[in-house]
Amino acid sequence: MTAGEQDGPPVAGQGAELVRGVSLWQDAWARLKRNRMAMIGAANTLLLVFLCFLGPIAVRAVWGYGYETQDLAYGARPPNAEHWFGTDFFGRDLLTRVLYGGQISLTVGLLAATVAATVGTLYGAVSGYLGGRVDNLMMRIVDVIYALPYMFLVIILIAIFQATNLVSLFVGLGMVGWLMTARIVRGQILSLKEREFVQAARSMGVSGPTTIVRHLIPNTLGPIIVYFTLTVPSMILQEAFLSFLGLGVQAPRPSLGALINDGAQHMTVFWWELVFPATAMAVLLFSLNFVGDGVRDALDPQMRGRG
Amino acid sequence: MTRFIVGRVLGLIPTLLVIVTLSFFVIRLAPGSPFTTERGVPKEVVEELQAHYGFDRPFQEQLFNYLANLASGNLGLSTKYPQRTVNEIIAAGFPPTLLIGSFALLWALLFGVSAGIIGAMRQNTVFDYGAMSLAMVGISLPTFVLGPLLALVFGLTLYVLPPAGWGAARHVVLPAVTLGTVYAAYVARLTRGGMLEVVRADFVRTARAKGLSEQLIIWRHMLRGGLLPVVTFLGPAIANILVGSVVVEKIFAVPGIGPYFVDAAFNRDYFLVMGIVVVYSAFLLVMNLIVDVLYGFLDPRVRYT
Amino acid sequence: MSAHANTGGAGEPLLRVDDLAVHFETDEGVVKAVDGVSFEVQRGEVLGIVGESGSGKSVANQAIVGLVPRPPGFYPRGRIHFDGQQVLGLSERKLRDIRGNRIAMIFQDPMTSLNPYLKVERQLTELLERHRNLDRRKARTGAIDMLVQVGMPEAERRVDAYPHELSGGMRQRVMIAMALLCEPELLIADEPTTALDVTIQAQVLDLIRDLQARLGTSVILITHDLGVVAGMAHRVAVMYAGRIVEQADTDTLFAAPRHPYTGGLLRSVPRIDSEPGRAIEAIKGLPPNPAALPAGCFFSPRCGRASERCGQVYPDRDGDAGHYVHCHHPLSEGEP
Amino acid sequence: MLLACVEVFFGFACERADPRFYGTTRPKHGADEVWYCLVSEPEWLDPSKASDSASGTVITNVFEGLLQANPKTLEPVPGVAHGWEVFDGGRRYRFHLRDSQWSDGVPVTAHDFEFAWKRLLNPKTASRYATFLYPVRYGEEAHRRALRISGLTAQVTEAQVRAFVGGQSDIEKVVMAPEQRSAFVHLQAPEGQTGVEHTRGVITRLKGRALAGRPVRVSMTDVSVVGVKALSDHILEVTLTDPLPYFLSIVSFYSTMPLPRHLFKRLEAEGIPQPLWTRPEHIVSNGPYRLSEWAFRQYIVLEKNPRYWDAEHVRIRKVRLPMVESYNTVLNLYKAGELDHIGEAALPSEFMDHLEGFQDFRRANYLATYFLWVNTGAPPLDNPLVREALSLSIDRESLVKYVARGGQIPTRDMVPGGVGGYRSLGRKLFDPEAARAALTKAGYGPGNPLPPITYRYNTAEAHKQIAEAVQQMWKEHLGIEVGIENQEWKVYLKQLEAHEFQLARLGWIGDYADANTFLEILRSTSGNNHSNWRSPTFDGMLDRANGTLDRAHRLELLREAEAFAMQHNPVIPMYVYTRSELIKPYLRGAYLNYQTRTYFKYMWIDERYYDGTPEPLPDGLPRVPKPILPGGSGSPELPRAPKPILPAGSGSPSASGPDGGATRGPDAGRSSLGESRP
Repeated sequence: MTAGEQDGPPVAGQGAELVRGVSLWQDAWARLKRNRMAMIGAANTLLLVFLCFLGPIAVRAVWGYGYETQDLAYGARPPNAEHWFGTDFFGRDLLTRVLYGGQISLTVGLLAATVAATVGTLYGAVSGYLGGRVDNLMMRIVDVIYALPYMFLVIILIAIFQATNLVSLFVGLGMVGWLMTARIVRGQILSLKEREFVQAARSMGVSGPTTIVRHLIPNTLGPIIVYFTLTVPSMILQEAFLSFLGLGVQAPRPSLGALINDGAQHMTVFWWELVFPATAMAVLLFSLNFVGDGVRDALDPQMRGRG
Repeated sequence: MTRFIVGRVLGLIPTLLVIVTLSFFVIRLAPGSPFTTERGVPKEVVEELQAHYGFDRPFQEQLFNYLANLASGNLGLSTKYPQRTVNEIIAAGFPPTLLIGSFALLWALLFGVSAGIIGAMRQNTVFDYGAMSLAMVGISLPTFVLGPLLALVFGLTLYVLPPAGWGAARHVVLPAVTLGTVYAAYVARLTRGGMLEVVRADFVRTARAKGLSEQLIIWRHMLRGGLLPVVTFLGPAIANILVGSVVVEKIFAVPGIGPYFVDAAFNRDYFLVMGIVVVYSAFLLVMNLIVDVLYGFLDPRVRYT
Repeated sequence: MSAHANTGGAGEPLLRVDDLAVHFETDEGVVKAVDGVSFEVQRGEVLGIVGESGSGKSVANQAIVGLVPRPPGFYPRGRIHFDGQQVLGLSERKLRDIRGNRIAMIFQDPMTSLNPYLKVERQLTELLERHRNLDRRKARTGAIDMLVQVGMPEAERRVDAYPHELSGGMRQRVMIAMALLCEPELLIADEPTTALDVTIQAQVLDLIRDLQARLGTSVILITHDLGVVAGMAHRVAVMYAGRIVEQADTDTLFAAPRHPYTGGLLRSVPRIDSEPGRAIEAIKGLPPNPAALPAGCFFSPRCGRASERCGQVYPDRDGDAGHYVHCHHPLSEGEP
Repeated sequence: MLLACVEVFFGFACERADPRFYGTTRPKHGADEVWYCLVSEPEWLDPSKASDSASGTVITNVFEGLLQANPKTLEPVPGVAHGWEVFDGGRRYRFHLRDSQWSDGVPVTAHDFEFAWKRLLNPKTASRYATFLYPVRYGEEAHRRALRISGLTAQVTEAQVRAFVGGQSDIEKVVMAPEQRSAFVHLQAPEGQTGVEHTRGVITRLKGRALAGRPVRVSMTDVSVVGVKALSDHILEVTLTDPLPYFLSIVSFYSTMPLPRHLFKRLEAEGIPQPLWTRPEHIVSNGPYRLSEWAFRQYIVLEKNPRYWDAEHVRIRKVRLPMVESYNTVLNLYKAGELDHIGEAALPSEFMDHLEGFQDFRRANYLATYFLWVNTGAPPLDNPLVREALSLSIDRESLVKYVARGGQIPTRDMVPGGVGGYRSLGRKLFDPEAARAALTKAGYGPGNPLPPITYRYNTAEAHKQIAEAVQQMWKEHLGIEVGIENQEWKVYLKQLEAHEFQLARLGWIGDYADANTFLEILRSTSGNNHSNWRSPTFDGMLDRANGTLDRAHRLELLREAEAFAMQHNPVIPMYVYTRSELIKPYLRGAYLNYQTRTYFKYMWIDERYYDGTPEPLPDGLPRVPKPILPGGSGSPELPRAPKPILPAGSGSPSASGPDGGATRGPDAGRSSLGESRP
């Protein structure tokens, strides 16, 4: 932020915007590109995605073992030339496990956030579009779910699905995480639907669902994307939290959360089991959070600095 | 204002009713019974227990009985701790959780708000970057890493605080700090953001033009507006602190309500689960109400309708 | 305070700004928001400063009381003398004794310039508490008195209102009351009417004029609207892209503008006495990007009279202190 | 100091700790106190109702039964009963009670026992351990509320009874009781009806009908018929249906401890709900300690009971029992000196290598087997060869060495060796060749891969590790892919009961030191048998063994039964559990045994072991009471009794008894310090 706002000296953008007629998205992109931390975060995220998704494959191809390959007699060794991050209790290579865990965590984070965003967007859009009593009822439902202890919901969901696999995990997380998105989208839609272009579409006989999908949702995309990018890291943390309670991703698959939890339990005896996954998690969350902050600043200058 | 509060409190009742009915239904959906153990229990014993708790009745009747009991403040009997009523269990568990939660929140606010103000006032300086990096670390560090680390350092290496346990004031410190740090980080970011928004507001310029001291400007003119995002965050934060206490209470052996969130559901301790849902939801709804009132108190533009 | 008031136009001016420059450090380089501005305000005088938004007029005036945020702002050169005292570079503590006390400001948008979280009373009394050492009770009485003076209806009741409970006009009255509460020697009114309805604009201007006449306060009236200046100011300075391009007493300026920009501004004001059918002309083009000012005369890209020289050399000052202009091709009298 | 502490930031001890021990070596309390960790909040402190280990620990120290267990060997030794007689070939026991008092001064009598045992068997009590007293005559009938037909003549036959009831209900079994002129009929309730409802219905329908031409009375069996009776304040007589070799072990178990009848009466008179009787403000007990504080889910404090008959030998006056569930926290508390003794908490395998190095670490075998239930009901596991292949291809030695790491004993047998003198089968542990051969023989191989199998475990770190390792071994040795899946506990149990699994882990903890407790669960009628393997042959072998009085012969028969069952591999055993404990060097007299039975009354704090002591000394044998033959004074209505016959299940007569005082530990020379009491 420069001194350019209010009635101070004009900032380049103000005048330039009018001349070039830059669209919201191009402008946001330009703003994002200028945000150094966000760009570092994005580069870092890409690097991590690359490492986490290709690393385990490469390790298997070159050394012939995977995240699950045990060598019981070679259990729990500190970092050495052969195993850079050391091995865990079963003699599994910790580096491979951290990479694979990162892959799982990223997947869970992205998919859960996608579930949350999709459900939330549709729910919020329908509620906001229909308005009136239906809206009132639908928002009451959100309030009710919001007041329920979310742990309890996740546990029951997982128990009902009778399995703690990846799918039920991100469905469980996503189903609980959609509330905020629904509220935000509804608010946006409520104000948007009175605008001329929506009224015009309506008067031309465009159906409700089409109006929502073609006209309303694209115009709320900004806040949805902002919230989505901020949800991804929080979902990764939630998964870690569930792992602590033994409800996370199941062995032998590791998630970063599960690895950290194991590491925290054994930190007095096998320090490397905590240090490496925790660092990986911190770097991943750092990167994602910086990207999230950057996207928010770029897309929604009014929200700048929040959260 | 009073009418607003009374209205909102009355509005809580139907919400709570829906929550109770819904959870009553949902918990019964989960497979398994409270009376199964790895050691086979004679059928007769299970039948006797079912009758004792009224689980042999039709579902609607059970729900009705539960609601009737609830209206008179009776939360029923625990199946896991059969000598205790749910009321007793919650009465025993809620104070420690509340204590730790309050101190965690206090820590979060004290640390977060100070760090946020420093960050905003010294924007883009070493202080700002330092405070915000610290906040980022706080956000990225799961409590189940921080907790054992703190226990290791203060409990087992320096021997200055007990690594776990409950009963004395010194037992509160580590759990509260562990639990509060994440929120301190969020609060710091929110405060900084809120203050930054306010710091360039016209009315702050006005205050400067009045020749007021910087402290007075921060205290009287900026803090209220700058803290509004924090107040908005308080509702979800309180909810999360309550749930987050599961981890901290396990690590530090605090006899709070936290572990029940998980254990009671696992044990299919129906009435205990229900009791926790009811108390938690009611508490949360009331806290949200208080936050709303607080928000209105801080921002006079908000109307109570 | 009355000792300072209304000592006429002669002698040492109340405020003298010499070659003031205010620059900002930004991502895109140094922005010269104000670059070499000089003007004076005599006691009891009303000086109008006119310019488009972004011309540096507000920044220049905020510099007088040290309200320019530093960083990113800084002062590469210039002097500001207030009542004979150099205020540029004065310590923050000393500046605070002047602000709100001897120099007061009224800002453009009373909606945002009043603290929405505080009652009117608190926002007024804090001034008296700060500069007059009054206790809260006395301060309250003083605040109500001042509100009555600025024509606030039901001042006793309104003093306990929050800003959002007041109308736009009332809010600006509160702003004015706030500014005059400590009977300042200099009042800087920065676009005091821009955000108001037309009818209320007139009321507020009348109020400022009345109070100025009654209290003898010197006023700097900053506006983009020459119409506002017309009935109020004794003298007018026109700013463009951080510099004063023309300065003259009001009547002269209106009658015989010499800078093409001034001329353009005048033509863009609807006038009751304008010939029917004559279109209001807007100045074509946009103000320059202050981070990348054009070479030569900053106005040359938009100027119909610009020659090759205008794009190369910034014009020197032409004329005396009574009426001067920076232009290679000034308008002659009577030219449109 | 600070520097030193920073130096050991990741180390394990600060300067003040003796590196040979895990954490502090000086108690944070007085020399007459013990801080011991309870893993969880006790569910019940009511001996009739408790079933969890935390409750067991408290009850064992707060109450005392007819017999108690030797803390080291767990053999039954005298408790409230100072002696006992056996009649009718092991079908009738007469216990002679010593003069002792409840903590409120009221004498403990045989009536208190009769009351307690009948309460345990009362179905209204809903005790999980009621089955322990099923061997007592008509105990099962009373508890299961069998239909009782009384007023029968001696000539009435079982067939007539069956005919009488048969039209009204399916019959599970009939027990004739000629001495009661009764017959007990176990009915089978139809689907959707509880047993009580059904029995009630049958009673109404049978009312007034005649059996064999004579009117009979039909009712629901209650506890009044049960074969336990107080002959006087000092004599309790117990009649068993059949001789039971391990009956005295049952009598030393907490479920059979006496209850303060007088307190129950008083509470009823005062209108206080009966379940509250174990609260500190009400409870009356007869053990070495009494409950003084009970902070829900925080801690329990026990204080010495001055009215305990052997109070003069109880040295620890106060026992503090904090409840801590997370093992990391337990270890931390122990290290910081907030606990003196970790007994029940399962120490994690990852820490074993580390902990084993400390001198305050101890380990004992535990009466429990870790095994997999095999659902033999569905392919491919219905094929015994496949089961054999799976069982033989687990490298149990490695599993124990690298995964479980607690020094567990690898086994492929169900019954741990040495239990009550039992000689284990000693089946070959690991033979990948034979395993592959079996699989090939079963028709599976590269051409015909095994259909998918899932190994299920309940959500827990330790089980996950075992499952992962076994999964890997099967892949390596058999080349098969077995899926592993976890399930939270309640769902898991439900699926076990419903046979909705293929392979599922379980640990079975023996209730008493006899092979029967492990073989019982393989019976075709056992509710604990989760495989689909049901063999009447096996049931018959077990019955025959248990009907045999000769100890050696009985054990041999049991062994044959186990061999028969294990041939079919309805279970895949992995290892016998061990229990690892940490005990501060200054805490003495804490004995390791093969159950989690902890007696505080034998413990004491030895100040000479504070702060870096010389070699810690092993604990000697505890001094336990000897049985005294009932004398003329104690039982006026009885003739002088014969020498007590001690049944086989609890060890030989010479081993069961009075060796405490006679046997000296290695520290025999230091009489003031050692185990033997002054």
